[in-house]
Amino acid sequence: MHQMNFAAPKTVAGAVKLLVQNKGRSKVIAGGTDLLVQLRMGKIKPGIIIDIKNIKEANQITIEKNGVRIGAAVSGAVVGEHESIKRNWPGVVEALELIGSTQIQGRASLGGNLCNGSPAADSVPALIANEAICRIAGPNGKRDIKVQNFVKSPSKTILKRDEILTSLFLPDKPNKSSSAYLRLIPRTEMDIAVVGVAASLTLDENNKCLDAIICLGAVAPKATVVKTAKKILVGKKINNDSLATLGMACEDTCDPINDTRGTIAYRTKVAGVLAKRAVQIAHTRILEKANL
Amino acid sequence: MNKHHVSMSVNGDPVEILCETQQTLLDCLRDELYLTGTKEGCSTGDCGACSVTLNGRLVCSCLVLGVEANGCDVQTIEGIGSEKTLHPLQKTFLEEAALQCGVCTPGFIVAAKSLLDEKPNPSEEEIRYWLAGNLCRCTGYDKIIKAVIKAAKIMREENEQRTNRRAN
Amino acid sequence: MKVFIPSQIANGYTNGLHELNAEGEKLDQVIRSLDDQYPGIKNALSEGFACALENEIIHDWFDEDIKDVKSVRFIPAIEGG
Amino acid sequence: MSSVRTEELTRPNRKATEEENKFKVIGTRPVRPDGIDKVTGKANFGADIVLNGMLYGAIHRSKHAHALIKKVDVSKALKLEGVKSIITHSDLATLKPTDKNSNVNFFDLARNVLAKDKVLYDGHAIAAVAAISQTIANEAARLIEVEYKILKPVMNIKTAEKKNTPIIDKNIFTEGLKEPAKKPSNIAKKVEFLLGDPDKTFEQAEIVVDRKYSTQTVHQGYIEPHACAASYTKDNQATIWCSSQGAFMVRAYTAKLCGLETSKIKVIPAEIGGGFGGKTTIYLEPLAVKLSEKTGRPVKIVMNRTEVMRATGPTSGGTAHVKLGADKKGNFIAGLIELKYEAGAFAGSPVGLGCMTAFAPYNLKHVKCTGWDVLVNRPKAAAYRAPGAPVAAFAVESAIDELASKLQMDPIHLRLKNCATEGTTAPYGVTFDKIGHKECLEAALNSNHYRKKLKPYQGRGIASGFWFNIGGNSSAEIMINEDGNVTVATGNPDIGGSRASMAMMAAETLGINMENVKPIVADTESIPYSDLTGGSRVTFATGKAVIEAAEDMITEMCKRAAKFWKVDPAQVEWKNGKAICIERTDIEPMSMKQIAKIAFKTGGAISGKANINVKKGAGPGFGLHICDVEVDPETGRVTVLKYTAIQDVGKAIHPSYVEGQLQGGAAQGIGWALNEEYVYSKDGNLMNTGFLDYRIPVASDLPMIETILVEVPNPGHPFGVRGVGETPIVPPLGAVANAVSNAIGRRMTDLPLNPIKILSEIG
Repeated sequence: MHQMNFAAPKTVAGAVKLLVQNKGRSKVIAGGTDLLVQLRMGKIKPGIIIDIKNIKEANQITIEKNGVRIGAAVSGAVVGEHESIKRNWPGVVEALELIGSTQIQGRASLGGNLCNGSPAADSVPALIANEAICRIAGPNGKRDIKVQNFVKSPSKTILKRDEILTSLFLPDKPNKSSSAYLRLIPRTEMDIAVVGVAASLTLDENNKCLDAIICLGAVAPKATVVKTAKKILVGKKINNDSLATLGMACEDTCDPINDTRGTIAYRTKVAGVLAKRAVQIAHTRILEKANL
Repeated sequence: MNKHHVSMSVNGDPVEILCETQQTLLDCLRDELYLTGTKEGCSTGDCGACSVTLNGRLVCSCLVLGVEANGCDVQTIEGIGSEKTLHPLQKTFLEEAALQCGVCTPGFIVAAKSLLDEKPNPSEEEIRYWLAGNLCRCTGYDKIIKAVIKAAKIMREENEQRTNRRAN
Repeated sequence: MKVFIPSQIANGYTNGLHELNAEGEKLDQVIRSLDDQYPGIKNALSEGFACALENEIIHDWFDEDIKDVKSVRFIPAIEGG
Repeated sequence: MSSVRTEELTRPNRKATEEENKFKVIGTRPVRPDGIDKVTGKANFGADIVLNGMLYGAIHRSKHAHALIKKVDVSKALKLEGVKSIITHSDLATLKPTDKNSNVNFFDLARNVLAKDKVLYDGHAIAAVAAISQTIANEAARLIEVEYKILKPVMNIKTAEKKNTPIIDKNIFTEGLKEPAKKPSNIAKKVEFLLGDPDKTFEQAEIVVDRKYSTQTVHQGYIEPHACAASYTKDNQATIWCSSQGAFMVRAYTAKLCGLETSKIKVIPAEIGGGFGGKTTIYLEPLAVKLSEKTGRPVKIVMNRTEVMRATGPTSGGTAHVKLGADKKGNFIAGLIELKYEAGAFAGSPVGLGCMTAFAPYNLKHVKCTGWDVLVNRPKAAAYRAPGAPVAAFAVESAIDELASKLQMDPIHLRLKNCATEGTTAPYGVTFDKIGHKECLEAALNSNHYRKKLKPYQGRGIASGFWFNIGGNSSAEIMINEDGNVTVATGNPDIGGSRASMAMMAAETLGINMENVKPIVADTESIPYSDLTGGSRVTFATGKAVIEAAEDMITEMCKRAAKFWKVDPAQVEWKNGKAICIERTDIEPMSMKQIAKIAFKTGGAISGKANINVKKGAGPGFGLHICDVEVDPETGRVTVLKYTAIQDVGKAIHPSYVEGQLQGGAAQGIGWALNEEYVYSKDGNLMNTGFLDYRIPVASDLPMIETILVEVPNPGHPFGVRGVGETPIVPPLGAVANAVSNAIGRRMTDLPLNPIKILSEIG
């Protein structure tokens, strides 16, 4: 009979100690909305489940000098109620809030969404487009790494077996900057993204593009930044011409698979469509902010 | 078998149970506490039949481990409405015929109550999106949405009366 | 009296003939008369078939009065969801 | 006499029409009697049963779609502490292929609940375990080891039909062919319905539409997974607690599979959390009974969602080839349809019913409907709401829409021109009595919805639908309690509010208030036999039994009053809930309360009963749905903007629950049309076993579903009732597909209409 233990340490050090002791037979639980499904399906059989929600750093939001730090286990609902995060990183909040139902929002976290390593994770493209940074704790202390470099391939991350992700840091944005996330699902809710696109946009005083990061989800083994997007958009107005070029660049970046949720052709085409729309939304948000 | 001692408050009552690590809060409520009003439709968080609130937050109890609920305040369908009177949502669900087979109903009422507690005057669209995690296969949702709109109105009026009484 | 039977019965019992003739004022008499002509057909029709008489579909048919009926038609029994 | 009412008009504050004043209770909207238990969580569903000393069951299921079972090794599982017993197919009664009746083939059923020597689909049950906890039972089920010889799976109709394709069941020889089949085949049956001379008449058609359509396997998607508990006692009797659509069905089927006499089993119906046809058969009950027999303890088995999806009743996916011919004025001349339906791993798809319903809404003198029942390595198809009809209607209603656009005719006018009315003979040989198809079409023409203007990329679709409705065996008992209140018992599980309609019909007949009537669903030992809840038969047939039982009790109450008054019983009449002595003003009428008081003096307790087989009079149901959609031209996503379901409901007993049937059926049909489908891997494994990827509509996917209840009373029922539950799932597939086709200007023929298909069509 498979024996499974449970611990809810109160400190990062306590959690790391448990990870070291259990030599890879442990699973960290934050919201648990993916983990419990995997357990129930018999896909994982950990010797111990380590709950990190009682660790202060992992379960709080702190405003820091150059940005905001969100504990890895903070639920989507709590992030979504945070006024300054909503105002400054709307793309991250809307991506996070798209994960599952209201019920799921009560548990699911940014950290869990990221560590699950799914190519279709909604919040990951948004975090990457907003240049978020992971804080990782392990036996040798803390280290910071870009979210973009965190996921290696489906279900695989750079986390070592005795490390945990404790928080995510969103660096402050310039004034004329905003973001958006869009995904395509067949229904209106409750589905996994067939395609997801996050856009982060910064304009100059003439409303020309100063900076842009476009990140695609569910169209490659992991969330992928559209490398040519900057070159296409920077220095230009956001209009049909620049967006059309961007759409094509997004299509070129796609390296999707055929699966039960979508086809290669569909994912590729829709990635371009959603990218254009996401940039437009971010653009509108900046202009609306300026008019306030 | 590793069993954990879990103390929690369920509908205001202190309870203590022993549960296995893999037992979910749903399993604990149903199999250990015999609170079977909370239903299991999928065990993957996709149907909402097991909706409860955990420290005031709406969750699927099938996606919470029993041990995670240690020290928490849990509210289930059995705690909604008083011994003598129904909650306005329970009343309007009956009046509007917002249930057919009724197996999803406890989850809908728990979820809708959590919406109305937070947002007294939601739009139809807000109700539909809030309840998107609660599946109903019988009604096509129409009458459920109408029942929630009607209950919201009753609750607002009750609140107003209470406020007025206090002001007087 | 004309009796129509489905092809799976016709192929098994009547050499492919779908339209049969039978005598009787009651349904069970008609079927007995059919069984005399095509032995075994009565049992075959008793399983999984209903009987359409003018504007009614009869399951568990027995001695229904069919004096005023022009034709009898056997159809698959109707199950519901 | 017919009347049309929209939801607004039927709200309690409206003025009642004269027609409705006839009734005091019927047509009102009281709170359902079982409602409070359901909104407070007290109602007990299948999985809520707890028995003293109970064991928990779990099932080992096949990972393969098609394989021979070489060996089942339970030794490791039995060694696990807490495991009490494990059973396989050989523990069931030994049955022969000839063990069948008109509803069910028991030989197949037994091989479906536990595979015999071959697994026939992914998820096919092989062994069942009973253990002291669910965790141990699950672990034991995992420890069972099966050695297979894997065979090539036959996953779709195309493969099944091929020459030299693997044969799923060597005992199957195609029935219904001109020449008897000599070789086993995956095609179980051919059926054919013929009216007139369609092949020849077709030559006269001036306009012809000819097209092929296809649909995928879909599931009923009830929210409550199958569950049951059974207790076998040492006197060889068994009691089963379970949720099903028919306690007597469960009793009969389980008895047969366990080798018990029917009367040795008692089935106590739990509340049922949705069925839609999927709970008209059994999966778990014989396993629980056998495990209980072996262990001497009660055993409860509850499926999880994955098991429900992999191994319980989906309904058939299929193909349809329609040819419809008309003259230039739009008069239908001849129609041909060829349907091929997946049966799953055992014969018996609803293809015959598909053939019979396909052209039933129309007045066509020349029709040919051919159907093929095809075995595939998928779970055995179970009934699903109007079995067989939606797929056929999707094809025919699409063809009519296409014809309307070819003729440049309004699709409702085209249907009005050709719709079946009283006196029309349907292709299956029945001539319709009073029916309401025309009234539904007229109501649609007059609706605000139909006049609403559309914008670019929006489309409107309409489609009609038909269901036979059935009668059958129903029993009802009604008794007057000591306080003068009434209890009504029937043998039909209440799947969507039938206790309310039973109480209302009893109250109406007795002339009393509904609050004084308590309706219950009795167990198999407390009420005589009743057919299951299905086929839209309960409000009609069981309602009829309730009315007759109430009348029976009225006769008895009048007798008792006569005895008390010492008058001739012929002098006593029943009026407004009271016994009155006619022509005697000196005798005060006697209420039920008073009659209850004199019951013991005048002969004992009073009750009434009716055990009937309603062979005639189930009035056919017709409906028409209007659907507006908008298609996102860049992504192919469909949004349903507005939806109206119109139906001839005969007489709505409780209009709210009738509307609910229309709305629920429409929602299920919308899901079927847009997103629902079984997706199998190449190896035959089901890929979407949960609600995450088997996408039934969620609340935010749908608009309000408007309803228009057309009431053309059914002459076959005392109150004019027609069955209403099944018709509403027939039109939506066509309505949605027509709406999408009209929005994008391309004919969509392959369901579901997911964004991928639509975008590839738009290009």
